[in-house]
Formats: sequence, C-alpha cells, structure tokens
Amino acid sequence: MVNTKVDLCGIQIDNPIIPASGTFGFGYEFAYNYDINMLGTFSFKGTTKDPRFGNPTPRIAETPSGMLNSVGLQNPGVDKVISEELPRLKSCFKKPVMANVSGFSVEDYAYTCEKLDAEEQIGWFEINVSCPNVHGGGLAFGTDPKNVAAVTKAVKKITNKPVIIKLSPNVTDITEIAKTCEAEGADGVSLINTLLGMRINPKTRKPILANTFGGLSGPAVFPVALRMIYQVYNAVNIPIIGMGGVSTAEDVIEMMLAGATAVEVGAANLVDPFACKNIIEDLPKVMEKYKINSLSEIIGGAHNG
Amino acid sequence: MVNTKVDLCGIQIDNPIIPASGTFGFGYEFAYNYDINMLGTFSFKGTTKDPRFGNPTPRIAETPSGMLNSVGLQNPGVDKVISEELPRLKSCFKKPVMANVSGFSVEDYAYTCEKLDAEEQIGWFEINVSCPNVHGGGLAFGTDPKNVAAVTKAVKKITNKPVIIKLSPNVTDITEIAKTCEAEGADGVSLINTLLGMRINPKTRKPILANTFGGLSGPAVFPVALRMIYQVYNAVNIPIIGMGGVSTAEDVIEMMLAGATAVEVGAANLVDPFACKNIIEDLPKVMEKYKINSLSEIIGGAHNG
Amino acid sequence: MMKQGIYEILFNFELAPNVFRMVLKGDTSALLSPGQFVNVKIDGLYLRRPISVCDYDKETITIIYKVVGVGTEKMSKMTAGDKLDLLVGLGNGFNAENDCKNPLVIGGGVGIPPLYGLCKELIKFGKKPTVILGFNTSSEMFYEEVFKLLGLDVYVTTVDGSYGTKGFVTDVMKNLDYDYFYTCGPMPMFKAIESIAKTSGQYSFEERMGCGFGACMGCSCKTKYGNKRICKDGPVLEREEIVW
Amino acid sequence: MMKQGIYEILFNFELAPNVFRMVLKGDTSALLSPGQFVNVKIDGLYLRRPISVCDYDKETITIIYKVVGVGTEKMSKMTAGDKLDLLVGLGNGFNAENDCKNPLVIGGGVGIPPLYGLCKELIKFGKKPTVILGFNTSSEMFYEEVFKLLGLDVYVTTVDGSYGTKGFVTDVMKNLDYDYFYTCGPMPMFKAIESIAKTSGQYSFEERMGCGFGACMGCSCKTKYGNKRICKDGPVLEREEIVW
Repeated sequence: MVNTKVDLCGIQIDNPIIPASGTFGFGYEFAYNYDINMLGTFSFKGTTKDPRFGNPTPRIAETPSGMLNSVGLQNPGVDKVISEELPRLKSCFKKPVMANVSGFSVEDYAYTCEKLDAEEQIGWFEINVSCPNVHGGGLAFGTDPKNVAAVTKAVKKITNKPVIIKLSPNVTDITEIAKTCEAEGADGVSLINTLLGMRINPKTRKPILANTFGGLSGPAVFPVALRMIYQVYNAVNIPIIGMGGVSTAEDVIEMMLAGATAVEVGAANLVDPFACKNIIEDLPKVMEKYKINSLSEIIGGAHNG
Repeated sequence: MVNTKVDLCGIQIDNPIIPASGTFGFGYEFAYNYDINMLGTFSFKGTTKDPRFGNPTPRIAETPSGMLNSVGLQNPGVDKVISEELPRLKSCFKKPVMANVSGFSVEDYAYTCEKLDAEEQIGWFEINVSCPNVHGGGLAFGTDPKNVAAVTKAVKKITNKPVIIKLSPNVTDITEIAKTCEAEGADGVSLINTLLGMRINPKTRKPILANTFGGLSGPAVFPVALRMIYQVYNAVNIPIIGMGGVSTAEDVIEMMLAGATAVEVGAANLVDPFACKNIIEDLPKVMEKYKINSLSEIIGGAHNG
Repeated sequence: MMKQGIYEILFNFELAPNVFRMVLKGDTSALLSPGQFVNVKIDGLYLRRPISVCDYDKETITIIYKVVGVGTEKMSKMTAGDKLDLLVGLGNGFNAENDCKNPLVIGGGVGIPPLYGLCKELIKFGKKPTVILGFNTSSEMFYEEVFKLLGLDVYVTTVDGSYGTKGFVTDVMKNLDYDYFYTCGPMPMFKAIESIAKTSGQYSFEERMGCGFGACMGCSCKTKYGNKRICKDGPVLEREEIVW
Repeated sequence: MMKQGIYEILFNFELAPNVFRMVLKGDTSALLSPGQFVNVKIDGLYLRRPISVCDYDKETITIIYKVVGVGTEKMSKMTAGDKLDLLVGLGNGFNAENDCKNPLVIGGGVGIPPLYGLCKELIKFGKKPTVILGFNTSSEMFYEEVFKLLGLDVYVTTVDGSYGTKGFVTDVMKNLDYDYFYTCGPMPMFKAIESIAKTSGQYSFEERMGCGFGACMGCSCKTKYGNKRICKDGPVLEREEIVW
C-alpha cells in the first residue's frame, strides 16, 4: 500500500489533491458528482468583505491548452458565506476546508479573516494577494512585497490557523515575495495564481473579455508554475502548495518533485468535473509506476544531486 | 488585391512575417525548403562577440501546446557570422535582414553591433536583452531597466540603422522597460521573448533540461504575448514587433490588432518548416475574411472604442 | 443530475449552410427538460462547447449546431461511428408545465433547435403552441417542416422576404393571440420581443461559458432575484426576473 | 532534401513487448541513405517525434519504435488507414560506401532498426556484414530472423542469457574479426564498444530534438571538427570525430 498522506502546515491530509479556489464553488455542488470527502481538502470560492458581482461578461476565453477568466471575485460576501454557504458545505464535507480570502486593503483582509476565523470547519486560510482581475487590468496588489508583508502580518495577528499566501506569477522575482511572506510569519505559500493574458476577436476587432485582460490557467502554464515552485522551494523553508495547469496524477508527481507539499487543481475541474476524483484514484498507480512508497518523501526530490 | 505591406522603422517590408531569431538559423538552410525572399525579413541567429557552444544537452523539452529550450545562444561569434554566414545568406536572400545581437555587458553589445553595422545587408538590429538561458538560470540582464537603458544608448551611438530592443516577459511591468527603450532612442521594441519554465522527468526525478530552466514558447504563451503587446502599445509610440506562439495567419491578425506592426514566428518553424510560407500564403485569404484591405490599417485596432 | 459519458455519433449532416444536425447514441437519463444542453469535449481544444439539445429519447440525443469557430468546425467534420465525450443534462431548461392555454414559441436562427423539444413537451401537456421561426433568408432555413409534422401552425419570417413574412419574428408576433411565450435566439430578437410582448414568458440565453455546470462563475448575470449563472440557473430565465 | 507529406499507415503491430513496426505509404524520394530518420507529427502534441527509418522502397517507409512516452503510445494506437504528417529524409545517415571488406554491424535494443537498412545497403555494395544484436532478454527480441534472411551471420546476446550469448554485444565483438564497424544503440553500449573497438567506425546517436532539421540548435554536440547538430550533421558520426 502506498501512502498518499502529507502534512500541510500541521494538518495531515489524506492526499495532496486540493481543488483550487474559484473552480469548486463552496464544494456542495460537486458533492452531487462524487463524494468530495475523498479530497485532501479544497479551497473555497474567494471571499471578500462585501458581496461582489464581479466583472461584466464575457468573462471566459479559450486559449491553446488553457483558458482566460476575468470573473473578478464574484462572491456573496463573508456574512452570507458564513450564514448560507458553510452550513450547506458542512452537510457533505467532513474535513477541514481552506478559506480563500481576497480584499482591497489590509483592513479588508483582516476583517474577513477575523469573521471566518470563528468557523470551526476552516482549517487553513489561503490569502489571495494576486487576483489579476480586480485592479482595473493593472498590477495585482500582490506584486509589491510591501503590500504582501502588511497583509500577512495583519492576518497572522487575528488567527492561529495556518496562513498560506497565494502568490502572483506576474512578477520579476517571485522568490522575493515568498521570502517576504516567510519573514512575516506565513505558514505556507501557494503558487501560481493565473498569468495575465488576453485574446482578441478578429471579427469584432475587440478584446474577447469585457474586462480586456484575464487570468491564464490550464496546462499551458504548467511549465511556468513548475519553475516558480522550484525557485521558491530553494528560497523558503515553509510548505508550498503548487498549482498551475495540473490535470493528471503524473502532473502531481512532477509538481511535488519541484517542491510542492500539496497541489491545487484548478481549470481541470471546469473541463472535467471528475478531474480531482480521477487524479486521486490514479495516484496510487502512478506512484507504483515510479516506485514511490510515500508521497511526502518526494517533496522537492528534483533538487537532489 | 489586399495590401500586406507594413513600414518597420522606416523600411517597408512586403509583409509583416518575420521568422524569429533562433528558429531560422542564418536563413540559407530554409532556402532549400522554399524561396525565403517571400518573407518580410528574418531575424538571424543571436550573435555574440565570441563563439559560444551554449548549454549542455538536453536543451529541449515538450510542454502542452509549447516547448522549452535552453540552447543558450549557441553561435559562431560575430567574426565568423560576418565571414561565413552572411556571404552564404547573400546568395539566397535579397532583402534587408535583421541582425539579432546578444551580449553579457554593454561593451559586448556595442562591440558586436559595431562590427555588424558595416554589413550592407543588415537592415535592422534586434538587441536581445532578454535571453533567459545565459545567466545561470537566474534573471535575464534585461529585467533591470538600467541595463536596458545602457545597452540601448550604447548601440544607438554606433549605428544609424533602426535599433529594436527585444524584451523579456519575465517582469512585473513590461511597459516600464519599453518606455525606457523609447526614452533612450530605440526605434522599436520586440516582444515577448520566452517565459522561463521547466519540466521534470518523474522517472529520473531530475529536471529534463540539463540547464534546469528553459524558455517557454509556442501557442501556450500566445495570450500572455498578446496582453503585453497591448499594454506596450498603450505605453510607447515606437513600433512593436509582436511574437509569442504565432502559428497561423489568424494569429497574425490578432497580434496586429493588439498593436504589433510586424510579427515574428518562432517555435512554429520548428514544428513545421513551411510555417512562414503557409502563413504568408494564407494572409490574403484571412484578410478578405475579416474585410481588411491593408494590414497597416489594423495595427492597434483593438484599442479603438 | 449531470452525467459524463462517451457518445457515438449516428448521423452528422448539413441541414442548411453551416448548420449541422448530429444524432448521438448513449445514456440520456440525465436529460430532464427541453432547453437543457450538452457540453462537448473536442480533441485539441481546451474548453468544452455547450450545445443545446434539440430532441432526445431513451438512447439518442439530437443536437443542431452552427459552424461559428474552430470547435464547431471540428465537430462538423466528424462522421458516424466517431465518439464524443459529453457532459449531459446541464442547465435549467424550459418549464412546459404551467397553466397557459395558448403558448407562442419564437425561435431565431440557431436558437430554434431547443424549441423543437419544447414543442413536443408542450404537446405532451395537452397544448398546441403556435410557432414563429425567424431566419435571415430562405437558404438558411431549417426545421419548418419538422415543426409542422407535430401538427402545429408554423409562421416563418425572413429578413429579406425571400420566404414567408418579410421582416422579423415580431412582425408576426404582434398580430397573434397568445397567453404565454417561449423564445430562444439572438439578443436583438430578444429585445424586439421584450418591447412588444404582452404576457409572461421564458427566454433561453447564450453566454461564453467556462465549465457549463455552475462552478466557475464565468457566465453570471444579474437578475431581479439576485445573481444567476446562465449555465446552471439558466439558460432559461423567466421574463419577470430578467434585467435587460 | 527534406520533404513534408501525409503518409498512410499500412501496418502497425507489436513486434515485441512495447516495440511496434509501422509501414507507411507515401513519397520516399527524400530518403537517401540508411540511418536517416522521419519526424512524426502527433495530434495533441507540440513537438514532432524523430524515429529512425528501418527500411524503405519506392513507396513505403518502415519504422520500428518503442513505446516510451505519450507520443509513441499514441502512435501505437493508430491503425491501418490512419494518416500521419511526416518530415522525411532528415539527418545524415550511415555511409555504406567505403573501402572496408569485412564490416561489423552492432545494434542494441531499439537502436537495431536502422541497421537493417544499412545491411541491405552494404550488401548492395558487395559486402557481407557480420551482425550482433543485443537485447536484455529473449522476450524483447525482434528482427533476428529478418537479418538472417539477408544471408548474414547474426549473433544475439542477452544480458540475462535467456537466448544466444549471455552478456553484452562486446562479449561477442571482442572475438570477431572486422575491419570497420557500424553501431546504433544506448550510450552504455557505445562506451563499451568504444573501449574495445580496434578499427574505424560509425555511431548513430540519439538526443532530444526540437526541429529535427538543423534550425534550433537543440541537439548540438561538440566534435573534434567543431560543433555539430545530431539531427542534421548526425545522427551518424564517425568514430574519429566523436568527443566522448
């Protein structure tokens, strides 16, 4: 029997597979498709202080081996998440869940996290400082280490739960930001958020997305994600959640070898609602193929020799 | 009859299609496949002051809708380029060619450009400040605006030919670098060079590329390239050569609408040695489909309204 | 609930220029109402393509699609025996079970297909809908006869007057009696209908989708009763809730 | 020169576990010598896959490939009638036209296929090469009989001794007389051969390639006569120029 368990910031999870925020709602809708308790955990829809409709549509465009989205953090706001979404989740998910939080100021983040901190089912915070779709198409809040430091510090102050900072790949040096997180006490980092991209419709001669730019995800970005995880693994000593284009159990192995302790699966859920189930079921077979007894042993394995 | 001509920094080219440096050698080997005089021009293999073997092999890895390379500027050095490669090219290519130049210091760039400047066939300089494969896997020379400014200034001083600076996408804000180029007198910018990526072989548990990291190119990067071209078009008034995953005449239209005056085709040449020929032959048909009479009229067209 | 499966193509042929009819064999148990859609995985393309269901029975699904891009173009080249990976039973379809007596069914172009299944369902509930089909020109027409075979009154409009009433579906609609309406078609048609409609009704919307099953929030819209997802809460919305 | 074309698969079957033989029909005029290769475009994968040519005639090309990854796995599932986009006539093959009298041909595993075409070519030039084929074990063997049908002496070695001589190709090679050698196979075999070879010879190398036709410098190597591209100046290099 192979061992798929890993320790994520002090909480052991049955396997490292985590549906990424924004691709799995608040979980319960996927529970109609399969028993979501088979997941390591999942990161719920990015939650903000106030309700948000998000950006105008179209919000989705296709790209080679990937997709763009400019959803813009649509969510019902932290109060409704607590009063409506989490109770529904509780009925079908018995494990700790990862709370994904976004904001527009340090105070926003602290406010939202403080409210969520009281929710027992929340095991980890994933603090999204890198949404590419909410600052007028410009640079994400999280491309400036000073902002990231301030948010990390503020959130760490209000919770004892593990705090994982989700990093933007749209920077010159992601290791600088990761080191800032570690220095301010973050318990982990997750990367990569989406790469900023766009498409144009040659018929209308206009951008396809109403918001002009959107975040690129899917297999297209996998090699960039892998490189950044490898770099960050060299730069910090806190756990990394890897993500970016993971679609198969083989991808999971590759990302863990680069340095990921756990792996989020995003766009793949949208193309195949059973993607995470399939990956979890394939993992033992792929581990045997590569003679891996315990997944936790291969974390960062590509750095040896 | 549609008109495919565009003006690239004062030199009119028959069409905007330019094989990208590093995918077309010094041209003459492609002349066995088709008459390369049908091209707008092409950008020859990145040339340095001294001969370079480049990085150890493997230098190539596949990715979803793309590829990684870590060639590392293999070239015979500027003296042999002048004495051996350019004479061979002259016999099969009658148009001005674009000289792609790399270096490891400001002096390197100036030295190489000065030698090449005397070559009559060279119409433009494309100054590569963004090769991801030659600085120990770290940050390219061209991610620092100060370096880019110094190189631009130095090269502008020694030549009257148009100087186009080739920019790295591995930065937080590419418009900052583009503006620096413009301020220092660059006649154009070309973008994007490759995105830094990696792959790991799960069997050996080691990076596939001997150099660990390599540059990602191919359709996977097209949406990122398009976004950066769109941003740079808003930021500067000098022409942009767009590149990054262009494979079809439709892609060319999309990139020109984003703001490109001409378009380089890279990885597509490696998968299909007739890629540029096919694109040039398809262009008039695609122009008719989208009711475009003259390509030069659509440059930046997606910015209107 | 939604099901995923591999479906075999039984037929795939061109009904009208660039409009294809495809019949697929496989599990149809997830289909619950007309107006639902399937999401089609196509080799070499990342996102699935949502296509409305025209008709279905115990073991076949009929879809009618227009070639508008690289995805539908690839579909159009497939032949009997080829297999497709589908998500089936997506969306909230038309509600044919209401207390209207004299419903009007209005379709425009490639919005027409799901209305065929709707008419069959309305007939099942003892109603005899009147049908208006709008096209640009006679050469683009399809399915007029198929609707007539259901025993319904079918009006056709063409913008250029090459067949039926010259003009738009509203040019016929304004002269008809009805106590409810159902419609699917392009947005300009919706707006014209909205401006003259005298009763309640249901509109089936189209939007660029990510997942097609409510996970990604790619196709959200605002309604009078809160934000809805075209793919999951729609594509059919009631007239009363729509924010134009 | 290199040609691009669409080739029809005539046969594709498993010769030995995970080793397939595929015969393709189409223009072979670009093939000039044994040891050249084709570069195969596979749906859904970006880079072509270089596969050495085992044999060819006026209208067919035979390749033998081992399933080692997703590309060759996809190839293994294709059947007669399927079409493949190939670049044909790539690389600098074996030079069979030299003044040796008694050449030795040494192949290891999936390095064996191009040596079959080489043997036919050597025979054409009036030579009778001696052949050594090395495998890990008897169940992985292929083509021994096919070489024998050329009328040649064929020695087989297996690492586990389950067939022929137990050990490596060099265990046979060291006892044979020869005045030249040709070889294709894995790098450890090359190093073993290099350490005992008494004559000149030609080695056919393998490397991860980008383009396969000399454009990208993806597969460069250093030789005593300067940098060479495995795909264009190779894959066959002469012993004298190789830097180990």
